[in-house]
Amino acid sequence: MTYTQQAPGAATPVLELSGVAKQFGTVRALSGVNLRLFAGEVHALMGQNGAGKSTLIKVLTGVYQADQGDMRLGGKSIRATSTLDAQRLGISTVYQEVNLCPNLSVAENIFAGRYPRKGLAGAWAIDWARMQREARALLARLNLDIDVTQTLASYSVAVQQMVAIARGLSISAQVLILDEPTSSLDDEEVERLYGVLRQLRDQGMAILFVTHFLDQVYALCDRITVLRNGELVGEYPAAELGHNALIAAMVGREMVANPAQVAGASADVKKEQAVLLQARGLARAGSVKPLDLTLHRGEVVGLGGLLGSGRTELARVLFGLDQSDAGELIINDSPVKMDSPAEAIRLGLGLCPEDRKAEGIIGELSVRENIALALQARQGLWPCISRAKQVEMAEYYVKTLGIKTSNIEAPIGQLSGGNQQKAVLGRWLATKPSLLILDEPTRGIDIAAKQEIMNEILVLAKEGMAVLFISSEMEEVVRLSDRIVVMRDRAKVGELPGGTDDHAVYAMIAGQA
Amino acid sequence: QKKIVVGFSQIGAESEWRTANTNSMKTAAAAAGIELKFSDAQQKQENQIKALRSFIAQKVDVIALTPVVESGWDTVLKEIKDAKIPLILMDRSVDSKDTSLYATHIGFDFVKEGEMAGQWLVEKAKTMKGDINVVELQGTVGSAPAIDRKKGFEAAIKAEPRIKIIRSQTGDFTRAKGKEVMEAFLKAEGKKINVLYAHNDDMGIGAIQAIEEAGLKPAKDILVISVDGVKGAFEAMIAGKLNVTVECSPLLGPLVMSTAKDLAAGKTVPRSLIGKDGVYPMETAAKEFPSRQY
Amino acid sequence: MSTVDQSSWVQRVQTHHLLWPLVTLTLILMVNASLNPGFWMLQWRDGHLYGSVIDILNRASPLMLVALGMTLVIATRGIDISVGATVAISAAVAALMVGGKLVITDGVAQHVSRFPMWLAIGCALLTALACGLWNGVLVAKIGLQPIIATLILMVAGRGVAQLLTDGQIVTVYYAPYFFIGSGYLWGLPFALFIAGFVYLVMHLAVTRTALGLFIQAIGINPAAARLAGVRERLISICVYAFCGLTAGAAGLIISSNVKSADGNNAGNLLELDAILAVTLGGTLLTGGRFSLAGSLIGALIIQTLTSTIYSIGVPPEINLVVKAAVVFVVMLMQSAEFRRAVRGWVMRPSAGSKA
Amino acid sequence: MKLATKYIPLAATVSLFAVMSAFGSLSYNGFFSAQVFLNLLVDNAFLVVVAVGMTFVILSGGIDLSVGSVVALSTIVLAKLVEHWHWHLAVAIPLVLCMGALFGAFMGWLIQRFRLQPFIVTLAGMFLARGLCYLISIDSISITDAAYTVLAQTRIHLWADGPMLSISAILALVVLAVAVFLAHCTQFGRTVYAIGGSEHSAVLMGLPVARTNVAVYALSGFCAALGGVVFTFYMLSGYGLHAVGLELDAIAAVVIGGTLLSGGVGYMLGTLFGVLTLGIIQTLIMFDGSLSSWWTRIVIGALLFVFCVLQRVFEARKK
Ligand SMILES: Nc1ncnc2c1ncn2[C@@H]1O[C@H](COP(=O)(O)OP(=O)(O)OP(=O)(O)O)[C@@H](O)[C@H]1O
Ligand SMILES: Nc1ncnc2c1ncn2[C@@H]1O[C@H](COP(=O)(O)OP(=O)(O)OP(=O)(O)O)[C@@H](O)[C@H]1O
Ligand SMILES: [Mg+2]
Ligand SMILES: [Mg+2]
Repeated sequence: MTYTQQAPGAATPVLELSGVAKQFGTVRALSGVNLRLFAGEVHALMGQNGAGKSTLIKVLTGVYQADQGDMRLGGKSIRATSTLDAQRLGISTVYQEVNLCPNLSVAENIFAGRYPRKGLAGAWAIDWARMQREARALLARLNLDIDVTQTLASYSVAVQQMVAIARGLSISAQVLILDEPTSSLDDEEVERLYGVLRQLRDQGMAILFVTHFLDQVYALCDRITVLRNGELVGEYPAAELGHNALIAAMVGREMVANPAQVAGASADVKKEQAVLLQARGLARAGSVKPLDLTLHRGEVVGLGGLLGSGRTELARVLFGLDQSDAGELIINDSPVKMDSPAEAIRLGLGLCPEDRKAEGIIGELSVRENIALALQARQGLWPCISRAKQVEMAEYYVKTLGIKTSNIEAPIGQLSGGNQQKAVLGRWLATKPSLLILDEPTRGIDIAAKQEIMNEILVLAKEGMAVLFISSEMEEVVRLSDRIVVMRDRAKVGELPGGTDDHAVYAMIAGQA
Repeated sequence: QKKIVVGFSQIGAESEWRTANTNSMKTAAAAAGIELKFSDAQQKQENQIKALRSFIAQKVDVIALTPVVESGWDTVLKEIKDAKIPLILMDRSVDSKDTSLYATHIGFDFVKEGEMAGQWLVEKAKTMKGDINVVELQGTVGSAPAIDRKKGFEAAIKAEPRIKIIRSQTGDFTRAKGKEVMEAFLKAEGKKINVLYAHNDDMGIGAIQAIEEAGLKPAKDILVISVDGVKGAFEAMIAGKLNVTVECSPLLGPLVMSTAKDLAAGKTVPRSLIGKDGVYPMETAAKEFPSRQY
Repeated sequence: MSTVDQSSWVQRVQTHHLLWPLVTLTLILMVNASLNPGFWMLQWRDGHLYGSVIDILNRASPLMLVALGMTLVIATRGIDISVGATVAISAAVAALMVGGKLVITDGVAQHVSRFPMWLAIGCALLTALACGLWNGVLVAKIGLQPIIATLILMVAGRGVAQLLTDGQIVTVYYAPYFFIGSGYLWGLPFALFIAGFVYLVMHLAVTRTALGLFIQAIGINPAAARLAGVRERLISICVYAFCGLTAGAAGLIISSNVKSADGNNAGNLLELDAILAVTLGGTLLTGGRFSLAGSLIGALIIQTLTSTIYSIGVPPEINLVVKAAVVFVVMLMQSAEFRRAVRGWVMRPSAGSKA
Repeated sequence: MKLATKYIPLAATVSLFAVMSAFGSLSYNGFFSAQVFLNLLVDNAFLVVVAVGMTFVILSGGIDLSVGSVVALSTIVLAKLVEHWHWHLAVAIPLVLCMGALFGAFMGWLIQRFRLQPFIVTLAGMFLARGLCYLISIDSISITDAAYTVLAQTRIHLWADGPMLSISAILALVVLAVAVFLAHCTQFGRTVYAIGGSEHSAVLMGLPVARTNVAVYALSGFCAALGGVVFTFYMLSGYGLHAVGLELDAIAAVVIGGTLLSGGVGYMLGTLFGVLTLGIIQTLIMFDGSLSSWWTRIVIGALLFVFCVLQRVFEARKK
């Protein structure tokens, strides 16, 4: 493997890791990894799902203790034994998944551990007013204007992710680490974040950045370190590593990044297909305004909209997680009362939720059990899917979706983020639903896997499954959908045919504003 | 004329003896035309203190108290005295130095019960040969009857050096525990055991079952002594399974009510009134049984 | 080849979730046996086995039953502190309905019950089931926190039991009823067979149906389980109801064993023992993974400990200190973190001496 | 007036308390007097103190079953020191408080260091403390020390000849005030909430989780010991059977006050009203005075039921 020695200028790295190794039981998550981070650069850490990126970051910040290796910060050897330690050393981290306290207010989550104090009432008392003021100011930098006194749990995952970023930014540090911070943000938010990151870089901060979006890497990063299977592939200047070369380095073989075929092409044929689901004036006070929606068999429908436009809420109402309080829902020509997810599943629906940590995975259960769960729930208590059948099912999806796990009996909570997402998806595909609602299904999934998943979905759609597709990547929505339903402020504002330009969607969102 | 109101703070309903005591108070009050404010403390002294305070707030005419322990009453009794409400102590007394805090004490002594049980055994020992090994089933650790019945018994058996307590364990005053502990005693000590002394009848009855299940004859192979004199104990004695029960009658209601009337009328009453108590050996059980009320 | 097999076998044993509970049980048994020479002695008496071990098994049966029911409740992230009260209620119902007296007809002594025994047992179990159902509805439908929902029944339940029995201890005189709690089958206590049967049924239910999977899913992540289509409320209610039922069965055993029902004292503090048994068996109180066999072992640990305290002549004043010390030791032994720390303490000095 | 959603459980508790008081005042003679309501505080001062400590533990997602036994242990140690060994109060009381805090810290350390379950650690702690009581003395010990008696029996009149409070009641209010400050205005308090919300996240956020966990149990032990001191003011005695089952009362008070047992959500003030609610249920039953022992239990259960269900309904409505 190539390891380029040249560094920007003659400067010594702020942070230098060499020969880091980490093993979990029999899983070798990292072995002999080197990393150099210089002041005033944005450095991308790339690799497929399960390559060891998050583990490397956790070793670096004291969540895990390295089995081997040496870490140097500003030339001095360090060994963080806790996250608190790492923070004290000047390393600020935003971990993958939202690792904040849902019961605390947004402002507190940002300042927890570093509260502004009021002088007089002892150096003890927290200055709440100042904290809220500063929190608002910080979020404003990211263009987020929300009530910072509300609990974090009352906001969507995207907002929570922004709050986590705001927390990371607010810690004045030498090194800032961001593990997939943009996975559920839309383009506009991402642009904002870049602005802030560039500013910090110019002030001399060293930034380590993990993402699966190649465009973002080239837009922002100066150098790239690539990991594969826990091993270092190489360190490259971003400018010198082409798109395809980067993918090759990550995947380990040549692969052409051909976007999945455009689905819209066959839209006309599908129009003929039978209507699967029809919503008339469906509404829920405070979350979805009355809306009509028709889904046909074999059709992929995208939901377009900005953050907080109510797409997740619509999905929840359709799936019976929240009850609608007006309008009607007709499935297969008969009106239904959707009062629980169990009922929805009985009717052949599936929902891959946005927040996989809170609503998706059952952390301590094995990959096998997680994949079998929904199908078993549809069958009821009995008959029980036989162990052999479960194993077969789990192995099938581990293979087709490329889930990287030591074995199918490993607890799903130990999988890397992207692999957890794939397993949850596998759970729903296993039920062979007639309508699958996907809320940010590609969150945190690497570029190679994304293609495979999309192809899998399109194959199923060809076989007659309807798909309702929600994603913060508008380009993805446009490319895959036969039809795009556009939402704004919790209401449907119109429909567009598939294959349209994403600008058309933005125009429709903005047009009637 | 206004009805006399008596506030009565009872310990709880932990045993049949206690329930009989409560019932006696209620029926006596009804018969005497007294309004009884009853409060059950569920075994907690703090609840009793709260009840006493609420009686003060309700301005009752007389207060009757069955204290769960002797100590710790000074503060609230002072408040009662300040409110000029006469107080009758029932069953157990309190250890206040200031005896003006209560008008009278109606009751008896757990120590005395233990002594009577011990004396019966000392008497009986004269007809027995060799060492006399006693196993003891104590009441709940730390509770007043458990401490005093043990104390009294131990004092009484000093008179006969052949009597030895070889095992002593708590049975929490319940049949189930009494049986369980006795089972363990029988396994550990086997045929060495000559006498069982149980701090109440329920544990005694449980232990009798254990003795039978071990293939021994209660009251013959192992003498059984217990305290309280509840119905079950009399049945066991009639069946020839229990040797003796020591009782102090729980039927104190009429005495308390007549005293209460006197106090409400401003009369002075004796400082101390003693309830009826007695020893009921097996032989008298059949005769006594029909006249038992509880 | 064989060495590979062996090492994997050793590893399987070392990581088995029942290892430490079993080690604990063995240790306590050994302590008991060394202080009490007759401990392992078994005699054949009156057509059944007789000895300390039999006593322990017999005494542990009600606790095992309750612990089994409690295991499922705890696995769903709940807790049921009303089991003691349920025991008292079921015992009271059974004892009142069986009642019984000795009648002599045509010179033949006969035990006569007030109601047929099966009806009495049925009613007692139904009442207990109703108690459990009540808890389940409060938790799953109304959404009260489990501890407070079951606290209501814990407080009121004993009152109900005493109300039924009018505050008296109801003695049962109907001999066939005694079989449940003190009868023997094939030389072993009948109560043990009840516990064994319930364990078997539950084991089949959680392994042969999807119940085990669903309960774990609910306990680990209720939101995700619900979203995956698990009917989490229904299952929670059933689990509480079942826990009530096992407590009811325990109530029958206890009342039959002492031939009476004591509304105030029957099953006192049983809830704590049951929860302790479940945790000693390796089930986490935070819900999720559970072990039925572990709970059985936990119950045996507790009963063996109790019986040890009685039979080795610990003075009653220090009963609790001994019990506390054992619980501390047991839980430390079961903590992987503690074992690691001990390994560290042992290794470090020796490594230091080498250097 | 619009009520922030987070205050709803608290508001529910407070208004239901008001309804119960109104009911009592209308139904029973002598109920509606300032002294009866102040007595709720006077009689339950120890419970307030203990429940405040318990609130911190529950907020952090743990539980402490040892508090009742620690109260008993404190009373008996105090009685022994003051009565039998004639120690001065000013030495004996701080010593007992230290003992409680150390006891709690020890349990907290076990829980934190060896990842043990709080439920069993504190259950063992409960056995241990109760057992130590019996080792010190089986019988109850009266406290007759003059200074002590004065402290215990001093009554502070709110106005001349008006209703009065005891020193303990005032102490309880002070403890509550300090706890409110601790919980809402200090790093420690907020860390407790954060741990209750998600311990894993709190660790990743770099909060001092280990230290706080131990401190929470130490605080609870301290409050329990202080509760024990207040208890001796109340009873003037030390006894191994004091405060049996107090832990359940404390947990019930905390939960009724709107704190979630799963941690992270709740208020100190709610705990005060939780205690007062339990107190008023008892007072209602005492004023009624016609219930038999078993009906007393059934009615307590029923009132608890009505209260909790109404609280739920109230919350559901407001949301
Ligand atoms: N606590 C753990 N126990 C066991 N295995 C673990 C644990 N944490 C991570 N692993 C394993 O280590 C490997 C690397 O995981 P890691 O989370 O670092 O991947 P990643 O590169 O961040 O992937 P993703 O892009 O999906 O986030 C995976 O195979 C994972 O299963
Ligand atoms: N940018 C924002 N500004 C203010 N509030 C927001 C914003 N984004 C989301 N929210 C809040 O989060 C809640 C949840 O939004 P929801 O999850 O329905 O959005 P969505 O359309 O699914 O968007 P996405 O899933 O892309 O985040 C909304 O009720 C809204 O109050
Ligand atoms: Mg990752
Ligand atoms: Mg969304």
